[in-house]
Amino acid sequence: MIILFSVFLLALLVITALAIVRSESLFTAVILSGIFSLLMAANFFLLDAADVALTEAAIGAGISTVLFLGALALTGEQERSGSTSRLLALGVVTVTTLIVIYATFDKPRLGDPDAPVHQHVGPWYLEKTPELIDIPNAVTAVLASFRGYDTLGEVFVVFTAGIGVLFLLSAGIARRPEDVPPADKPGQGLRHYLVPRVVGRMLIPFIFLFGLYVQFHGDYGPGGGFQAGAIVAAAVILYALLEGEGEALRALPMHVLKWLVAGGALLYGAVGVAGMLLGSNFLDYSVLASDPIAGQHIGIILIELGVGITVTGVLLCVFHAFAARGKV
Amino acid sequence: MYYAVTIATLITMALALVRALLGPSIYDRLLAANMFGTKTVLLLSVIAFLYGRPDFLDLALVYALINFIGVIAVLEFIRDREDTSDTETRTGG
Amino acid sequence: MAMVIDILSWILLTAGGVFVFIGGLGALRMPNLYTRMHAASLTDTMAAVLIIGGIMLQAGLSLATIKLAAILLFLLLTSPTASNALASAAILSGLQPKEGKVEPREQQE
Amino acid sequence: MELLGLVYYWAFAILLMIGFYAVIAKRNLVKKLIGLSIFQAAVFLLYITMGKVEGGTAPILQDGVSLYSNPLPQVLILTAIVVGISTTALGLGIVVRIKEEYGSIEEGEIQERDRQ
Repeated sequence: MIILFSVFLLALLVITALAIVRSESLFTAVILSGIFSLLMAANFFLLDAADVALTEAAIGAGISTVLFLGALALTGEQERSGSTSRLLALGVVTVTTLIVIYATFDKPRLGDPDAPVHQHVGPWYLEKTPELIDIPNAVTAVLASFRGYDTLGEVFVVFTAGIGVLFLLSAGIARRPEDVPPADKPGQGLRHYLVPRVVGRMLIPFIFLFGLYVQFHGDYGPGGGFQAGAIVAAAVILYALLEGEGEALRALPMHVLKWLVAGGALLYGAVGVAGMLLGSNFLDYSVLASDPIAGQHIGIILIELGVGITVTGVLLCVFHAFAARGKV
Repeated sequence: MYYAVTIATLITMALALVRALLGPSIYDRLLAANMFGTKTVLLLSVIAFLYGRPDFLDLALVYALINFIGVIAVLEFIRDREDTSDTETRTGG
Repeated sequence: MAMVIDILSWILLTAGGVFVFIGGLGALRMPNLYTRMHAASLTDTMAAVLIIGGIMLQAGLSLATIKLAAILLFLLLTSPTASNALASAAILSGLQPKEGKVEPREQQE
Repeated sequence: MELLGLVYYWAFAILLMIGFYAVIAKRNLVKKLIGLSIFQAAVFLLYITMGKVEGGTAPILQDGVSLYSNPLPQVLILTAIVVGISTTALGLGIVVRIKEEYGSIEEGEIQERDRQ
């Protein structure tokens, strides 16, 4: 029965994707992308990937829409029609689709426990997680401890992307709270929508609280630094939307955000170096406490914190870079 | 019984998607997107119980909390756009 | 006792499913934005109350019930707010409910 | 019923190519980025599909459950989603700069300007 639900959701997903590509208005495409993300999260959830679905939810529900809209405000929202080599492109795409679909007939069936993917490392992680790390969430264990190097790399990619956006667009952002220009008119933010402002203000503390819950509950349930970073960033972005971007910059100024961006990545690296100084390998947390398992717990909490801080910082920096650019 | 609710929710999601595709105005699409969000929350809560893992309700909670941001962002964008087009007509005309 | 709770939760879930469906139908079939919004937002809140109420009865007293209560609370806060913001934005942009003229700028004051 | 197990892969193939079509055929740079994110989502779907185990449950260990889906693809995709949004933001930043320099984000017009 559940497989039928999945097929239905996949059909909706394909229809949405087609509509996104076909729509002339980029604005419509962005709204439909929001729906696409919701469908994607539902699919991930049906495929037992609760952590991934949570990440998609945290990113797709607000932040990606906000970023695309920020870019559209600066570039214009109407696509000019006319794609030159349309038939050629369609031909290439159709042929490739058919080839890929043909290839799928050799793939293992969905959920086949004997599939090659499930023969190597995966089962080992599941087996060793209770023994070596002793937290219920195997995804967090693999992410933070077994494959800590990978995650360190990803954090640095996020960091680099944030720095890149700041290089490209940061000219207009006020650096210190004193530099934030006063609201140029009383209608700044969503002031004339009274109801969303009141309700939004009420929600912001809960979103923060939930972000912290996701951050620190990541060992036991779905969650962790990546998701929590996105949720906290979403809370601040909501504040910026309701009260005006300047207010958000006054509350969390740019120089603090830059420290967050660098500080999170540094914290992650420092945990690794601490392991080395205590006489073990880089990113081996077992030596952080006298008991190896307690050491693992400390290490995971610290590096998840680093991830969360960097992700929050980068997403907010990017948001402010786009928002401030429009006012120059 | 969860199945019946899931099916109803899925069908409604399809109907909302049709509305989002038809438009005609941007507000219709936005209404459909918002509706889609609430339906997803319901779907995820029901499926969490269908799977017997109620600890995954966190996911529905995220959507319940931050789905709203998308709508607010789009409205803010529309308002900004109208403000600038107003100033353009005022200075230009 | 368990039987009564089961039946009660089934009734709630079925009613919720019906409301969800009616809302979807209304959002698709109604003639203009405001009537669509009426169908969608009214049934949205009702359906959420019924469905989540039904699941809460099944969950019994546990952490899940508290989370469900939180979900319900936030849905009941955000969903009507979004509808309200949407309707007011649509009015301000000059989209007419049905008949009679409202100057878009007059409304803003 | 046997073929139902392949539907996920087909959806992956179709989504991948829808995204690819947007990247190669559309001339608007923002639209290309949207296409790229659909492409990306398709790859995410493929990975997560491969991690699923029939009868298993999400890899959050629980007493009394012995069969779990593979956590490794989930870890890879979880980080890839956040990396994806950051790199998309970088791409959008570049598009905004192009708009400021060239006054357009349509590929043809940009090449026109370059030839002048």
